Amino acid sequence: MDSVASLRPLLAVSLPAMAVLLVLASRGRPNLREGWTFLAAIATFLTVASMVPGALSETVYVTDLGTYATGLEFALRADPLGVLFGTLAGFLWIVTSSYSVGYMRGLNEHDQTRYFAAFAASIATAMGVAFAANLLTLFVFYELLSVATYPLVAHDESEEAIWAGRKYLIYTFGGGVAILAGTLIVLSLSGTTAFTPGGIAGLATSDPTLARVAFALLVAGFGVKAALMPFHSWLPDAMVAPTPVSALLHAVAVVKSGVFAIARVVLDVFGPEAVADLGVGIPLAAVAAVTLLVASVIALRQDHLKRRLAYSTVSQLSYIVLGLGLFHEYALVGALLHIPAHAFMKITLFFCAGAVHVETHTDYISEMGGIGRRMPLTMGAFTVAAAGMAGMPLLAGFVSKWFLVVGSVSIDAYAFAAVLLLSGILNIGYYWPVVSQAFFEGADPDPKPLLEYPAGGSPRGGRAGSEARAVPNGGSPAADFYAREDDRTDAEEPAGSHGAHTETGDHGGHAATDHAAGWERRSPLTESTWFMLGPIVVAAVGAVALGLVPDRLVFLDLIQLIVENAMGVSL
Amino acid sequence: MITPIEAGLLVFIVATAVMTALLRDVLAAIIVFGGYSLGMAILWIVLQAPDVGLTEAAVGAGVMTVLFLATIARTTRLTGLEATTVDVNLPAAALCVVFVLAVLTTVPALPAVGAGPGENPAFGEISEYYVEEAYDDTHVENVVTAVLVAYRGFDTFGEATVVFAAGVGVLAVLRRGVFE
Amino acid sequence: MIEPAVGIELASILVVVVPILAAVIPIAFGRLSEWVGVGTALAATAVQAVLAGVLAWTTLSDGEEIVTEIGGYGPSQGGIALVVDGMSALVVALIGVAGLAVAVASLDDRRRDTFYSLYLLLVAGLAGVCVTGDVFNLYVFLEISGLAAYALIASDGTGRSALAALKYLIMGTVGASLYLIGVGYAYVSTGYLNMRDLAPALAEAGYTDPLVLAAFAFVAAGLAIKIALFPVHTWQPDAYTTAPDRVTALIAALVSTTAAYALARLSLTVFTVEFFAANPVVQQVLLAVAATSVVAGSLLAVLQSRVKRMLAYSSVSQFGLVVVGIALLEGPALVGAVVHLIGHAIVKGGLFLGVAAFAGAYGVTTVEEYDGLGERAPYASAAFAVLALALVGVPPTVGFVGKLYVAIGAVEAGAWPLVAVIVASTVLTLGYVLRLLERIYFTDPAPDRAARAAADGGPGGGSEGGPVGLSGRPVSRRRSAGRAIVAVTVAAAIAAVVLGFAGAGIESLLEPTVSTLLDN
Amino acid sequence: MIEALFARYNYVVFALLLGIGLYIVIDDENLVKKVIGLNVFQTGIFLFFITVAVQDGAEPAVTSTGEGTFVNPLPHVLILTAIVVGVSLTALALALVVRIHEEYGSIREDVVVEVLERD
Repeated sequence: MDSVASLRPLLAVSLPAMAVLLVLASRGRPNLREGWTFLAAIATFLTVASMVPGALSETVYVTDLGTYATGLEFALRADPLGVLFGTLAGFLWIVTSSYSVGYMRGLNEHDQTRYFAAFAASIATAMGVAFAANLLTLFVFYELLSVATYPLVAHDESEEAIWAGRKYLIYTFGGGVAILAGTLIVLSLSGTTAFTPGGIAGLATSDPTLARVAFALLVAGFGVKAALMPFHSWLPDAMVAPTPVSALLHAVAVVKSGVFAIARVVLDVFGPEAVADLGVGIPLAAVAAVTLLVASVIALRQDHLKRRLAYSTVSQLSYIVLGLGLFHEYALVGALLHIPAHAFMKITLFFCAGAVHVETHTDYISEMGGIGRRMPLTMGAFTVAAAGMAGMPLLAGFVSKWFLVVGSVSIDAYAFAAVLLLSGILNIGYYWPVVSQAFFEGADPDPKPLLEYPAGGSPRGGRAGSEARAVPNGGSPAADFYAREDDRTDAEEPAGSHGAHTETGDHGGHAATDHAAGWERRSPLTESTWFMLGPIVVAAVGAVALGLVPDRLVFLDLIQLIVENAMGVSL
Repeated sequence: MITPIEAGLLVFIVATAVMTALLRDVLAAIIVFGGYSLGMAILWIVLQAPDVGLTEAAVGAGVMTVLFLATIARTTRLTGLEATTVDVNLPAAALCVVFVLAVLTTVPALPAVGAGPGENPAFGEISEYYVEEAYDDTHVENVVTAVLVAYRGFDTFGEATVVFAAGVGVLAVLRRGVFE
Repeated sequence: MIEPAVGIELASILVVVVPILAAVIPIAFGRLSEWVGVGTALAATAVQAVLAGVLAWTTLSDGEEIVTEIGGYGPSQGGIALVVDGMSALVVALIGVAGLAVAVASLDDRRRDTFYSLYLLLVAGLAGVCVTGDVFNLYVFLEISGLAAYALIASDGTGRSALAALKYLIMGTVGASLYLIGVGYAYVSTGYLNMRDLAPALAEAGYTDPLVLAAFAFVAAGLAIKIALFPVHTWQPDAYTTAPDRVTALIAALVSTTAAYALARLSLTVFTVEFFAANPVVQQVLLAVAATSVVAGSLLAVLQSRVKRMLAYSSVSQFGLVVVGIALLEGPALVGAVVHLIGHAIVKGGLFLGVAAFAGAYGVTTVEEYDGLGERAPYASAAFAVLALALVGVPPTVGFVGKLYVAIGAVEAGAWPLVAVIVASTVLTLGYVLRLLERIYFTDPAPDRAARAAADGGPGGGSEGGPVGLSGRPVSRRRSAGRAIVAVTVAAAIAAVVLGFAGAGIESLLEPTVSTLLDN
Repeated sequence: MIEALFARYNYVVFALLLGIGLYIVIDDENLVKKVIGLNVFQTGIFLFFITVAVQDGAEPAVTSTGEGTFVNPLPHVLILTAIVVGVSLTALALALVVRIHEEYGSIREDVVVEVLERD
């Protein structure tokens, strides 16, 4: 591996950071503001992408920012693993930016400047997490990521959102405490925290008890963001955030940064071999396996679509952690491949959920009977992504799960293979009702009890409250402006749900009246704004492509390289 | 060894201190405290510290008592002296007794009263230097004065600053301008 | 030593004497113009800051101590020497800069002449504590700064502040007196008052000698009161809460800081590492008290509803961390203690200035009243938020660096329970800081939530702080904080972030000082 | 032990004065009495220093030659400074008491606190 001094890793972090300032500076001019976001997103992605060829040819770009403290450098380093995560986050930021515009304007949300600024800040810190060259730098960005995402979680400013934000910060900062302690132990054991493929020399030969404690602290700390049980409960609560946040951050950047950091700990701090020798890999995999199953079962019982997706995230992240705990190259490939695979699939699912929310103010699965008619493209994409989640062949989830199963069978860990298969069934169990509601049920005002419901059916009356929070304000100058902005889609739109909430001020019982009449049928081209449909299509196509031609996308090559470096084998 | 006059003064001092603590009436306590300060001043002189004794008499017994009386005059109606005592707060007293006992444990390690050089490290090279060189260095016979103004002049500058600070502080607290 | 005294040695005297002499000016000439007091305060603190900067630059760049013999009488002649090393230089520089900064922030808050005199006496006394090399002289400066602080706290004339000041005066005097007893014990067992002479003489007297132990116990107990460690912190919340807002900023930034510096100086220069090696119990007690402070201060802070009180209790906790760093007697931990001393001063001073700005502009003092400040005062709120995060120790702010170094020291000492307390202090601090941030940014000031959504919501409307954004709100809320105080608060926030990257730099600057302190 | 204490009688009184002073400071509700207690505490310390300076058969250090047996001048100097510091503190403390009285009409802490809590 050649190290080349380059400013590119720093650029990848500072571009979105600059976007924060530009976004703040252009508050009050929404189009300029969103322009900066797009510009920064594209520039960031290009910067990261420019490092891909280097990463594939074993060139590591390093930005050295000086020493933080003795033995603790402050440095950025674009190695294959970092580039993998950075490319993913960078690409999906572009997609999500577009989606955000559609979503935030569609709902006429308050404090949009703060939203876009915090979003850019989150990406900046996620890039920092991706390119951190050592545990301390990783910790610094990890903590900043917590801070940057907090305003997004609490964005709604409702009691519920503030509680979710509080819980989120306390959970992640609590995790930060464990990470700092673990980092200090690693430092005292080996004198450095710099990431080294195959593990930091000296750590494997040091006091095994302390090394195990350090591993446990680090994994527990990062496990908070990775939503490993029992540290997962912030994630479903954080779903109170706007959907683009859930999509990018709670499916890609934030939770993945936890998983990614665990990957760092396994691959570049301890090394897979030391993890196996210390006997901590299997317990880690076991925790992941339990999380995986329990979260899937809980997901079955969630009626709120975003919460169901959140528990699905908890479950799917554990696939990755499980693979990291198994000492086998295929398991590692599967784990790492599941990072982009899950990212594309889950972001599609969240985009769809958000689009449904914007267009119809429907959040609960039990209220979505026949919604496929209203939003055919959206729900179609949802179906594809859900199928991928369950591990249907030809879709992204299949490839990564296949590697994971092969990996666990290869080391005779049949129990884990069984868990993986069982979870596939559970995936079907919790996604099928959504698909079936969307396409095979009518908008029955008295919906049938769903599979996961407590006997007696849906407590429909109690749901009225959910519409209350989505009160956009019609009649304001802002709304007029919005209407002009979007008239290429809105012009053809018959006086329906979308028009209603931009042009009239009356939204009480909005969703309920629509339900009663049944969903109107829309063509894929008019079901929503292309600010949202575009991202949905792109993400869904990505999810399919990852399953169809995994070799053609850069991710698999990078992952093979990472695993070869870490395991010292050639695949 | 302890002289009768010293012993008498020490008993007087402790007795007046206890009375000060126990007297409920502030005016009475101030008057007893004035006596206490005067006793202290005499004790300093007996202990061969005339400079301190004079200062204590002027500042401790004099200025301080005046300050206390002036405060009382501004804040309480004078209704004549009362000799009632405060109720002793046992927990607080116990705490203080513990503190005294803790301090007493260090006392046997201190040099005996009156121990000279050799037994009392305080009579080290510095005090020797003062006594021997002060006149040559400063042409002041009173070594205490020499130390005060020359060797430790910075302390004395600090002391002046303390007085200044207190004066400004009093003006500030009582919300008086300097020339108002 | 007289010949080169015109050089850098003079600076260590002037850093104390200039503000003292300047303190006379407002009293003497205050009548001439209303600008005399402010002008003198600004000029004298500026001069002090420059002198302190020169001192810091000199000591830190060549690693040498600056020894100044006052009046030409050296320590061997029973004179008083001023000694400036890297640690004292940094704290003096902090005093100079913070003194100037708070003076600038108080420009719009005109006060009596006595106020400016006391202000200068306070910074002079604190600087004296830092530069002196004589344990009794330190007592004198401790009392100067104490007197000035007591009077400043009561300087706005409210009954509450007078009561708090008296309480502080009584406890502070007991603290200083205990320190004086400690000096007495050290003197009676050695015959010296000069710090450099005391160190070997105390070693000769024997570190386990009851008098030496008693000396340390009294000194440490006295300074613990001045630092406001738990459980002798009780004067501090009242004093901080009732003092005029900007005075609180100055006192919170500097007074406990200087006392903690004095504790470090006495512990390391006078009693030395060997004293603790001979008496491990002393070190353990010190660490235990400090660690208790960390936890207890945070827990008490969470319970407070007044912001100033909350931040006051937070200081109890933060100084616990500083004392942990001192008492660990490890290189990185001591660096951490110094960094945290300075970092905390900047952060807490800035936070109290933020509190002052908010209180001045909107009359808000409780956590509940901070609702929606983020929108009303975007710049001050942003600075406040950054400083609050620095207090938590979020990287890469200075709060994190100090904590990190102390934690590294604790790891090197193998003191795992302390490591746990130090790293956990993040979450403890978050407990109260988060309440503020939620109020400032995620709670609406007025019930008219819909109106605000219109103002900032969709495209076209969005402008925090713009004319549209303010519509529909009572006019009285349009008042904004003074420009100077907001500027200083923002500067503190920037400093807290910039210094966060300076950890390694400070460490290498302090390296010679720290190795001297820990090796002798 | 008793004998050792007896030979150090001044230091025993020093300890007692510290205790008495502390008791007044802690316990007495009268703010003026508290300040008096503070002074008792401080004079106890003065006694310590002055006793350190004592030497049997010595006289005050007034000399031009250094010949003879003298008490130690240094503690005297320190205590001269300390006395002035003490009176300065007392003056400020009493000013504060006057201020508190102006505001709350009492110099008793319990009464003042009651008034404060009533607000």
